[in-house]
Amino acid sequence: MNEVQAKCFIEALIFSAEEPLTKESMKKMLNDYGNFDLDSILEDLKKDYDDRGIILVELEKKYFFRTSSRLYDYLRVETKKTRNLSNAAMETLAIISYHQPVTRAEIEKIRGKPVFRGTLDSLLQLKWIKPSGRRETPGRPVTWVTDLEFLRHFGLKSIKDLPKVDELESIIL
Amino acid sequence: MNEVQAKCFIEALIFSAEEPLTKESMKKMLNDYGNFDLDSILEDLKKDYDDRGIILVELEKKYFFRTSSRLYDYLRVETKKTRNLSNAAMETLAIISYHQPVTRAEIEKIRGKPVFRGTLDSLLQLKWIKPSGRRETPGRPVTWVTDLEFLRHFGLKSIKDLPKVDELESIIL
Amino acid sequence: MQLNLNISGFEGPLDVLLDLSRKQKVDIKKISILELANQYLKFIDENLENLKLTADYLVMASLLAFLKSKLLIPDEKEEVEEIQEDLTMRLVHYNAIKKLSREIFELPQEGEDFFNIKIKNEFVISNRIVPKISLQDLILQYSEIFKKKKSIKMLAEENDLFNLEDGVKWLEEIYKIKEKYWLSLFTYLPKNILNERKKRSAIISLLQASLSKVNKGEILINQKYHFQPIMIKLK
Repeated sequence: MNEVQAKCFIEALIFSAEEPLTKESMKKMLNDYGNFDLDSILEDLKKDYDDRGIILVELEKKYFFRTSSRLYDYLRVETKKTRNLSNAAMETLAIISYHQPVTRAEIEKIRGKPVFRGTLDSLLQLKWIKPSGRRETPGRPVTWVTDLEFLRHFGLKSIKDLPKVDELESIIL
Repeated sequence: MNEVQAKCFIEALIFSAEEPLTKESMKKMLNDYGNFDLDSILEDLKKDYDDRGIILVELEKKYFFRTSSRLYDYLRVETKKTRNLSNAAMETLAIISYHQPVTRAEIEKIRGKPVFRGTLDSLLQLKWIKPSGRRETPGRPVTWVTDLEFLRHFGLKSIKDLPKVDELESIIL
Repeated sequence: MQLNLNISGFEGPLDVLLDLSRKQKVDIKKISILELANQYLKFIDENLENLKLTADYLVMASLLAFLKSKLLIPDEKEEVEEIQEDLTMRLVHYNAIKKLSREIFELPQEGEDFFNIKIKNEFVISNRIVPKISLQDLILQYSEIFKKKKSIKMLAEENDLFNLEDGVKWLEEIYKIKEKYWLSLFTYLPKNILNERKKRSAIISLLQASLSKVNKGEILINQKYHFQPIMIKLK
């Protein structure tokens, strides 16, 4: 395999992967065919797709292709897929995204209402949230954080790109 | 929408479509944004992807992207993880490789220790050994021989290339 | 003011309070908790029949009733200042979260505004675990076996001791006769062995054979306490 083939190989690999690929997994697959500079291949690919209809995205060190944000106005699908996400789930997601890592009890306190298992389950199913270690308080409750798919779904680069709500700035949990 | 955007739009459209797209359906969607020469856009795109990891394919008047045929040799990807082989497995493998075809009882006799099923299973899983007929003695025990993957892993052309023990000893000493 | 709110539209007591406080048309931080308490209690009263009125609504009601009673007496106002402040902050917080949740869902979304791209996967990706072992390791291992064997042979005076295979043979003979029963392992040692070393090797080979058969899942083995008979049974 030569340099050009290696680049094509990585390009095709990212395109056809089920999930965003990490550098490590790409490196492992590339290693069978020789020694290549994966970093420069990825940089090259990013540049190649800079001004196209699709872009190569790096998110939490994982790589995948998506349509370019320059096309937001044109690609908007008319039949808006209304997600069956309940208000409870939407609020829970907002709380987790802003206050992560956060325990269920803390979410309940903010909402003034119990958070049902089903609410967390629907967010878990979407891979928008995941459990993340335990809080070292009595009972060692699980804490929740947002997952990669959450950022990916809303086209965010990092959790810092979330909309800013001024009132939240003054609040400490 | 300008010419460049129109090309990006079509590119993204084909990429994100569930199924191969016909020219008609693309034209319909493009018409909303102006008058563009779809044929030349598609020709352009085809050329753009000529030497990449994926190519734009036209099949029965439908368009879609697929992995480039230049990669066919590399589509089989194996990720390897190394781990240590147990002593028992190494001994068993060594005995099989030098005494094949050999029964389990014979291996046990050479080792002076029982050979557990798990040991054989781990070697079987690696495709390093395989069963090969039965010994025509009471109980008709299965005999074991080395498999193709064994030769491949150790870079041997045939089992006859396995160095003799005394040969090796003289090399070491 | 006529309210007539229906409970089913709300996400909980804080949601009701937020809605009521909006009707005061002031910054949440400046709302009158007394007025809010009155309206909330009225709301609860109107919806008391409703099954959706869960405990959390009633807990809030009792808190507000308590606040109200204190706020009505000027001297006791200060006592509840902290609770009042805390409630206001909770409303501010919850209001902000609701705003955030709306704004999140106003962001461009995958499947609506942009698409993640995946073409048909033509790669066959397999995960293989490969042991770290070289040809040298293999051959050394093999020569190792014979080194060991040689030294063992030199130590053993005469190779007339019983081995694993003998033990297996005895076990198999026993079960030809009594296959359904729990049997005491060592009652089946061959009789009339005079040589003490040979006797010991018989015990070892029988025990070794039974353990190897247990490992293969062919028999069950059981010993209640130390020095109790070792019992075996065909599986």
